[in-house]
Amino acid sequence: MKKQRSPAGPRAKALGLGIGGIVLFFLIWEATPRLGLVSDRYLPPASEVLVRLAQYFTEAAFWKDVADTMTSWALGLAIATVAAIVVGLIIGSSRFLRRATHTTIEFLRPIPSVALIPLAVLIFGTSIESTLLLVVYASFWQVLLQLLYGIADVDAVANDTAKSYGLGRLARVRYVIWPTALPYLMTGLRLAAAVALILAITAELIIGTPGLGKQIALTQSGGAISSMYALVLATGLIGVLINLAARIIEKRVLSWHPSVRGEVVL
Amino acid sequence: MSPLKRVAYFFGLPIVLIVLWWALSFGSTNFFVPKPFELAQTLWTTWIGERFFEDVLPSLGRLAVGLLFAIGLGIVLGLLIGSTRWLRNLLEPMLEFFRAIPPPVLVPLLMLLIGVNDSMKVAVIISGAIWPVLLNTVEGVRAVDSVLNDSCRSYGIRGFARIRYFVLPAVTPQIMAGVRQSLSIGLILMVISEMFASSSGLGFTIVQFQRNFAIPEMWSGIVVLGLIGLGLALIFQFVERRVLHWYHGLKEITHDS
Amino acid sequence: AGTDATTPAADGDALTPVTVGVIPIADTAPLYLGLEQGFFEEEGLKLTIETATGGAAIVPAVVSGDYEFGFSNLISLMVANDKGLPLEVVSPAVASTGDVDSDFGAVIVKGDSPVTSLADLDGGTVSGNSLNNIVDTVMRSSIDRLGGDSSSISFVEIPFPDASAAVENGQVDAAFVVEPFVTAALESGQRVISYGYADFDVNLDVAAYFSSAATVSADPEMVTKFQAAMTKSLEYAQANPDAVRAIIATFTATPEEVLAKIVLPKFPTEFNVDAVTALGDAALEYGVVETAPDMSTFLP
Amino acid sequence: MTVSDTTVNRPVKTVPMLSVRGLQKIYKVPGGEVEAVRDLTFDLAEGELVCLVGPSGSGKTTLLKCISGLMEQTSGTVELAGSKVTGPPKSMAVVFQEYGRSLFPWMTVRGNVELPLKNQKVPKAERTALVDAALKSVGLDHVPKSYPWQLSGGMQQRVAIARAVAYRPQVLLMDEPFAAVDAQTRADLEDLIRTIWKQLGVTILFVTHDIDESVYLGERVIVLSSSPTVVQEDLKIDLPAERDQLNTRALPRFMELRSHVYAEIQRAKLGPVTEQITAQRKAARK
Amino acid sequence: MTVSDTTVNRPVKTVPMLSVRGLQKIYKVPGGEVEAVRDLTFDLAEGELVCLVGPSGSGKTTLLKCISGLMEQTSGTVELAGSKVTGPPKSMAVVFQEYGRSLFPWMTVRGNVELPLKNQKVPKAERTALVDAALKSVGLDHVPKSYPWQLSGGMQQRVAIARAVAYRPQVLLMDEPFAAVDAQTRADLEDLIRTIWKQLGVTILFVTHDIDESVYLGERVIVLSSSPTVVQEDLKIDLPAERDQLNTRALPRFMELRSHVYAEIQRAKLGPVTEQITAQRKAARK
Ligand SMILES: Nc1ncnc2c1ncn2[C@@H]1O[C@H](COP(=O)(O)OP(=O)(O)OP(=O)(O)O)[C@@H](O)[C@H]1O
Ligand SMILES: Nc1ncnc2c1ncn2[C@@H]1O[C@H](COP(=O)(O)OP(=O)(O)OP(=O)(O)O)[C@@H](O)[C@H]1O
Ligand SMILES: O=[N+]([O-])[O-]
Ligand SMILES: [Mg+2]
Ligand SMILES: [Mg+2]
Repeated sequence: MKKQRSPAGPRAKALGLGIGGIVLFFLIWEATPRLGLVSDRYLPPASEVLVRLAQYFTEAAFWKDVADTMTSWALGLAIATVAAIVVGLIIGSSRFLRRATHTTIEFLRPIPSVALIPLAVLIFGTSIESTLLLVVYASFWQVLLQLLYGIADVDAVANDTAKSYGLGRLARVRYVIWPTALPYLMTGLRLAAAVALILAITAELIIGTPGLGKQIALTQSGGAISSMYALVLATGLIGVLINLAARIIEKRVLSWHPSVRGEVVL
Repeated sequence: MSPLKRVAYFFGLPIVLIVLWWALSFGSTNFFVPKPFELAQTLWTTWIGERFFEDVLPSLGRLAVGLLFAIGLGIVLGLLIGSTRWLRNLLEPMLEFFRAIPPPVLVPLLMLLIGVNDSMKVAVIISGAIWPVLLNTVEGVRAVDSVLNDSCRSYGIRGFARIRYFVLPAVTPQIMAGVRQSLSIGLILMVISEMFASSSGLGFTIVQFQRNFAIPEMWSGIVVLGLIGLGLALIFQFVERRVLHWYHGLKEITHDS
Repeated sequence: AGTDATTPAADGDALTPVTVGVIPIADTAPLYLGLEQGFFEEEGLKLTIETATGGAAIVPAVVSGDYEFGFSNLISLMVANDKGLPLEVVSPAVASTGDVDSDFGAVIVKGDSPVTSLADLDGGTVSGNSLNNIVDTVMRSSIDRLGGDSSSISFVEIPFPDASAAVENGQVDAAFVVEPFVTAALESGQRVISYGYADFDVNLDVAAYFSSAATVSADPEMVTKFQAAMTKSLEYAQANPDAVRAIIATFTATPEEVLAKIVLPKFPTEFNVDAVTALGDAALEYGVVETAPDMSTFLP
Repeated sequence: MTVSDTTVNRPVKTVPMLSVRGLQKIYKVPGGEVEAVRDLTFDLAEGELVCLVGPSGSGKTTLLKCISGLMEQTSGTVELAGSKVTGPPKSMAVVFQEYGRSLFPWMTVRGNVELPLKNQKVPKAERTALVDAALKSVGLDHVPKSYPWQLSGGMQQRVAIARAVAYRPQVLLMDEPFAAVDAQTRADLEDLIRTIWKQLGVTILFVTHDIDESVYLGERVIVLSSSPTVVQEDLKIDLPAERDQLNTRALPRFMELRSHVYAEIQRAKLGPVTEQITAQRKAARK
Repeated sequence: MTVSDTTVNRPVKTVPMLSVRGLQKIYKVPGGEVEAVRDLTFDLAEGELVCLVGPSGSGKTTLLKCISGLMEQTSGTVELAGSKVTGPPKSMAVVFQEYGRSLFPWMTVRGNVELPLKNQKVPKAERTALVDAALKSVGLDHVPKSYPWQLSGGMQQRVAIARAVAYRPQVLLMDEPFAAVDAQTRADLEDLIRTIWKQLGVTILFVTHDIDESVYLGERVIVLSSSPTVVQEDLKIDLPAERDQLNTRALPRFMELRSHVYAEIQRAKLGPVTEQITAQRKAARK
């Protein structure tokens, strides 16, 4: 960030564009019911929903719901990520394990978390553990798979270098494999973060544990349509914020990576 | 690898797990907990026959269409967004917004906008399966090798040729990681799309079984999902081997540990 | 209200904790009222209400003993019974109003639809919130009774909140909805062609409270207490519609102005055995169950 | 502006093919700046073959990237045949120092060499002929179907050279193109470059570390100072146009020139002559 | 087995530090095989400094990878101090030809050099001293906090050299380690290698394309034939132990040796002498 840059720095410009994109989206949304493309009884105009959302922002109960949802999200994502990293590094650094686990992983991955709800409730009751099980199950695979691809991307010369200097398996994981896989992992984390949020809300919605999901279910069954869209909007906003946080982390941990270095520009 | 070894790798761990499961569920009388033998039987009686053609095949058809669109759109949008910074800045917040919306609340909206039909279900599949491809493509494009990029520029390789000969192949390893994720997510969303506004399909049937306490049948449906996932993974592996043979050659020289 | 000389000492230690899993809709208002009015404490129960969107979470929780009781529609309970799931019906919950011209569940059509009766739906598409369940069973039965052919109709699943839109967009010809969506549909100019439950039987029991066989045999006394408290609650609710409307506002998100207009169901204290038997027969006829439930064991 | 008496300052009558004026490049790095190139000014006439030598890290690669329009300079201008370079010009080819990373690993050797021609829509038959000739000239006609990662370092580098040669550019920039090949191959490739240069009249800017090579190949040798970089010397190589590995290298004049360049490089490395040169230049401008 | 009269066949009394016997390496490629190395046999005594030269693609890198245990040979054995090499030995360091890819882009220059020491649990203070000294010796003490991709090619290569030097291995394998540095730096680094060699008694196998360099540096020069590769010549360099850039290179014996190596390489490139050599060897065995 040197002075020579234009007064509106690139970061400000990026932010401006991002906000522009969102404004555009709201305009389209506003127009859709207003122009009668869809009845406003089923899709209220954006302005109405935004007003409702602003109202929510002043309610303590709403923030309690947000906190509940974010707790399941954060816990679930953390467990899934740690588990996936441990499993991924173990499987990824052994050809035998990679081959032996392939069938099982591919069989388990497409099983929808939602289908596991009865089992989860049976085992854990309707406590937070049930929600966590669903969140963890769904987001675990995203991180694991990305990590496995990341590990496969290790540069042969870099790996040889490490080996020739006597770096053992663990040291290679720490100093070579991990940094190489990190960009893939970050993508996995961003994928998993959204899936975890989706599952936290879906689980609340179906199991009925407190949180945004339960409120969405209530507003749906209560016919409070603008409230429902306001909550959906809140969910989307949380997604945007999570991504923002992920980008900031990425900037820090991947400062050396071409995608962040930004050498390649069009 | 010898065919025998291949078979051993393929079935080894699953067999171990099934035996373990059998042992653990041996004494159980719980209604909701499936048992391997019972399940295998149910699998056969439930899914072989009419139901295969009326529920499974149409679902697979929608899945195939959805996945093709998700992958195609994901790659095209990913290439565009990844290589154009202003476009990325413009769209990223919006895309992240949609990515965070749970399908169960997205479905009613799609129903409203598209209608109660196959297109809606395909749209649900696309709405979830596109993200891994899109994100991986965007990140891959952002990380292309700078020297290769310079080579292209200095030889005047631009526009479509640049995409075709440089960006796309360079990003393919990462796209493949995304596609592999998309396959299973697409399958999950196929189920979710059939939970609403539906009257047939694999997902619909599984949910029906669940609601009607046909628990072994429900588990057998989940096994079918797993098997389809496995099938997709095998097809995928076959394609990946061909598309990425250069990459495996490049990387596996020393990966034999 | 409702304190009674025989009330056991209201000291917390003596109370037996019970958890009931319900769907947060108007139908379960008596339970909330009973809690508010202290009917459960009077019986020595410390009531906790847990909510879920459907049976997917409630039934396993009751089976595992996590919840003592649950709320479910009667067809689901018949299906469970049919499948050998060890559930027992313990108390009525909600029933049709007894008025064929005003009920809490209705089949709606578009304002300008030529359809005026269930019998006109032949060959059309009709939605219900869940197929092979109570909603389509009563509709099929009424259609066939009125001379239509229910087998010519394709039923699709659309959740109640989204059904009115599907009707309006012409995606379905008719939809079964419950309150508050009946009121909302009428206000938006849609028409009711049948009050589905009442049309089947004016006094049809729609849902019930249930427990697991294990819970019932382990603590029959607690079940009896729950039944007694439920009876008080249902009676109270039936007698105080304004209190019902007021309490619904506390556990649903239905806007107050809508709540003032919705049709409330009936909260019976006894099952209408004839209606339930008819429902069981209909379930058998339309293949929802393989054997009709035996009322002497199915109902408490 | 002259530093030594052998330095030339040839009056350029026509528009020079390549003209670099006051070029400066500052890299922005977190927590500071690196001035890689301070102030470079020189011209290449059409059809000239100029070698560029300079200490490691003196900014030769940086300079080439700016000339080829791949990187924006901080100040100064680069002109190609009279018009400003803002992006990579079509008529220019670059052989990169990081040859390993400049080849497409998903394409065969042939595919790599053919790609720029295909992109230029050169007809199939002509393309095949050009590619075959280029591969043969670098001694790689036996591996057209191999992938770059199946080749040795020197072979990879030769593929990159073949690609540039087959492209037939007007201006050819080469960044230490022979660093990874053996002495004999190097000699052959040097002669190849001179042959192509004479036959096609291409303008060549050739970065090398090998002093003998710079003298043997070039018509001029530009010596860069160490970073931050200025032109330390611009030396005319007054050797006969017909050169050969044995006789030319044995000429006394060759020895003189190589000693001179060697001394200059040593001087460049030892201390920053920058201030001194800048002062001189300033004085000259006044 | 001797090809020329200057070739030596020194009787090795003690167990050699490095012993390569009948090494063959065949790469499997889709649709065939590439025999990169056919049959290599030679020894390095403890503390020897041997240079390896050979045409581009003759299998030098392949050989080094087999010796360092990074790649399995197809047949033959490699022994280090009498025991078979099956994986990378701890006491060996390698400087790779692809220096750019052998540096970790996520670590600073200092981090890269320090990593192997850290991994060996060298105490902090000693480590710092070793790293500082190594960076200073390659002339990079001013950029410890830079990342490899912020450095010029030659600087990157010197980081890789510094890493090997700081590691203080018993055996050092270097694959064209000076390919990307300028003449002056190259001379300095050559002297650095000889100094380290003498001070630490390390055994060095040094691959180079520069014939002068091989003669100047080595106590022996092994010339490889072109692929499929055998040892074409094993030449003792009988120059004085104390060498310096000006005087040693001016010695008539130096000139003789370099001409000899040059001729050998040319011969290696021209035709496969393989058959001839194999025949000789077979005869010698009988
Ligand atoms: N991306 C970058 N960021 C920061 N500094 C850089 C970058 N690229 C190069 N430099 C610095 O610029 C200077 C010149 O680098 P350049 O690569 O142009 O040198 P060079 O003359 O090509 O050297 P060599 O002969 O070793 O290849 C060096 O000091 C280097 O550290
Ligand atoms: N991974 C590989 N797959 C197939 N062939 C290979 C592979 N690596 C090297 N080769 C072949 O083996 C031969 C020797 O390669 P190597 O890299 O060892 O040569 P080199 O002597 O180091 O050459 P240079 O001096 O050019 O670096 C070459 O013909 C090359 O094409
Ligand atoms: O796993 N999911 O149900 O999305
Ligand atoms: Mg350079
Ligand atoms: Mg090599």
